[in-house]
Amino acid sequence: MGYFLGLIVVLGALWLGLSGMFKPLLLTLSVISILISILLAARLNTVDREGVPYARTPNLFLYWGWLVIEIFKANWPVIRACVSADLDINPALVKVKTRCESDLAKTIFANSITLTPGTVTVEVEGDKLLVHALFEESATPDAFTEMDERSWRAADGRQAGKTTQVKA
Amino acid sequence: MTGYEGADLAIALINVILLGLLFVVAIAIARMRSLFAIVMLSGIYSLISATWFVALDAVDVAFTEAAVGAGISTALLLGAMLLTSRTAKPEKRSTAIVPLLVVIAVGCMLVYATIDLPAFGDPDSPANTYVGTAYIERTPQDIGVPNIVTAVLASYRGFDTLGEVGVVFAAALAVILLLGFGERSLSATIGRKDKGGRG
Amino acid sequence: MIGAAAIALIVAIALMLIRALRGPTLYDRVLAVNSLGTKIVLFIGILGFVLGRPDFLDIAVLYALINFVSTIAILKFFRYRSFQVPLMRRTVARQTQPEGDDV
Amino acid sequence: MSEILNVIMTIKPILGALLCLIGAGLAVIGTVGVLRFPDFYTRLHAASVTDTGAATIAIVGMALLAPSWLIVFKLAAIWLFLFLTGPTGSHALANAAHTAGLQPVIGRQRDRAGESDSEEAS
Repeated sequence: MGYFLGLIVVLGALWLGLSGMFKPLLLTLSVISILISILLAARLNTVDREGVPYARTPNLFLYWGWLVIEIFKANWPVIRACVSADLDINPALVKVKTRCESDLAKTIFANSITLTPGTVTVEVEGDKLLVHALFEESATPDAFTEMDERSWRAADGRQAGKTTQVKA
Repeated sequence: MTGYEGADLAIALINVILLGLLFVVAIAIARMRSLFAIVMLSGIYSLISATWFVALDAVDVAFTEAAVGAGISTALLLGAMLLTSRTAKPEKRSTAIVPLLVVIAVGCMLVYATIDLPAFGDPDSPANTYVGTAYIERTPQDIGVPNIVTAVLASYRGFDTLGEVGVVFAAALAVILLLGFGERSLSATIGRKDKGGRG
Repeated sequence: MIGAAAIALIVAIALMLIRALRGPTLYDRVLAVNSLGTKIVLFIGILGFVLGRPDFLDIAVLYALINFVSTIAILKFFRYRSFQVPLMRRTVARQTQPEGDDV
Repeated sequence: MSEILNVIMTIKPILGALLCLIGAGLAVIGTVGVLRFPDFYTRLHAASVTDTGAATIAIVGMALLAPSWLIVFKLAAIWLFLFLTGPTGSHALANAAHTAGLQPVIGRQRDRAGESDSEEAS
């Protein structure tokens, strides 16, 4: 039930933010549209811990802040490679092992790797990720351990032992 | 210093460049043989033309173009590609003359028709004198919806819109049945795949 | 200055168009369409500020979403040659053999 | 106190426009990379510069220019959508190419810009 409440709050905030109107007629229409969205989400069975991860919002935001800084740091070498006179790149395929267990944590980790310029997750199989990197020297397995650790803490963290994972 | 000055020149330049891009994409679509590339390029075409609509202040048209042109029509064209081959037949140069003549004739007629259009922003034009002004004046009291286009479509011309929705629904149903997005296509594709898989 | 930003983005769009025209693989074309979509989202946002009417951002929001959906639809089509097969096949595979998910 | 506020208010639009310009410049650079890089996977990296760096900087610049909080919220929504959908899209792209058997170019690349080594995969 809490998940539904979280979804309603977020959808309502989204509606208000996009429209900025407070007339009674429009508010009624917004309530109807939110209810329809909730019904559809319930029918799709997406309202669960991983579909609505609001309980760990602070963790995720902390992780996100760290990730944005990391992305900006990783932008430099790619930009330099784009504009340098001779094409100085060294692409490689590497395998990365992750400690993330739940689908949410794995998704966050793989998406973080993809978001960081210079590395793209090509395939996810179990706890191994196939990563294509623009520079082989920057894609050693140690380079991903901090990101792995942080995404695990953001998504799984302390609750990993308590809740049983439902693999979709 | 709001950053808005010098906007006229920039907007004129933007309009010209966008039209030029549309021209390039249209020529490329006409010349290409790979159907997949053509589908991708038509998606790009509608993206750019929707951007151009935004530059022309026609925001509602841009909305429709973005949703229908870039979203649904790409999916429908890909679905249609499933049922045909992957490349178009090369045309003979002699037969290509006829469409060229048709296009030139229609273009001349359209240019001729624009001469009769009222000037841009003319207060005496039909769009600004008859029912349009009445809608703009009365919508806030009558209906209270901020978007006047919504008010016109859903309330003032409600029955008209109902009929349109019926027509569009029937058309969508027919297209889906023709392309076969349902279970029948499943057996058809699997059967075809077993015979000879394409890489 | 912001007009110059809009022009620069148009230049980027035009350059990306070259990649979409040249290919050579179909994935390059999908990549070009996707990246073009991102640039057009930014461009519509900046265009709103150039015109002095930032309310146009609604369209940019719509674009950001449609761009994603159409990319996924195209790729799904290319992986499975249909829009319907993956869901169906997975349920069939679940019923017959719990491990089998070879797609 | 109000003087500092004044200075901030005069600097804000200039800074915003400058950031928009920088973001647009990054987009051009990323596109140049997409044009120059030798194969599909490397082009994906160049495109991700646009998706992350250019988009973030340009959106921050637009937020500095925005006249109301509603606009800022919409910009934040766009940024969120781009950040959530961008990597999913590029991963789907890379995964589809990899599954179809498109081989990446591996190893150090020098002065091979003119050489295109891939053929139509359809």
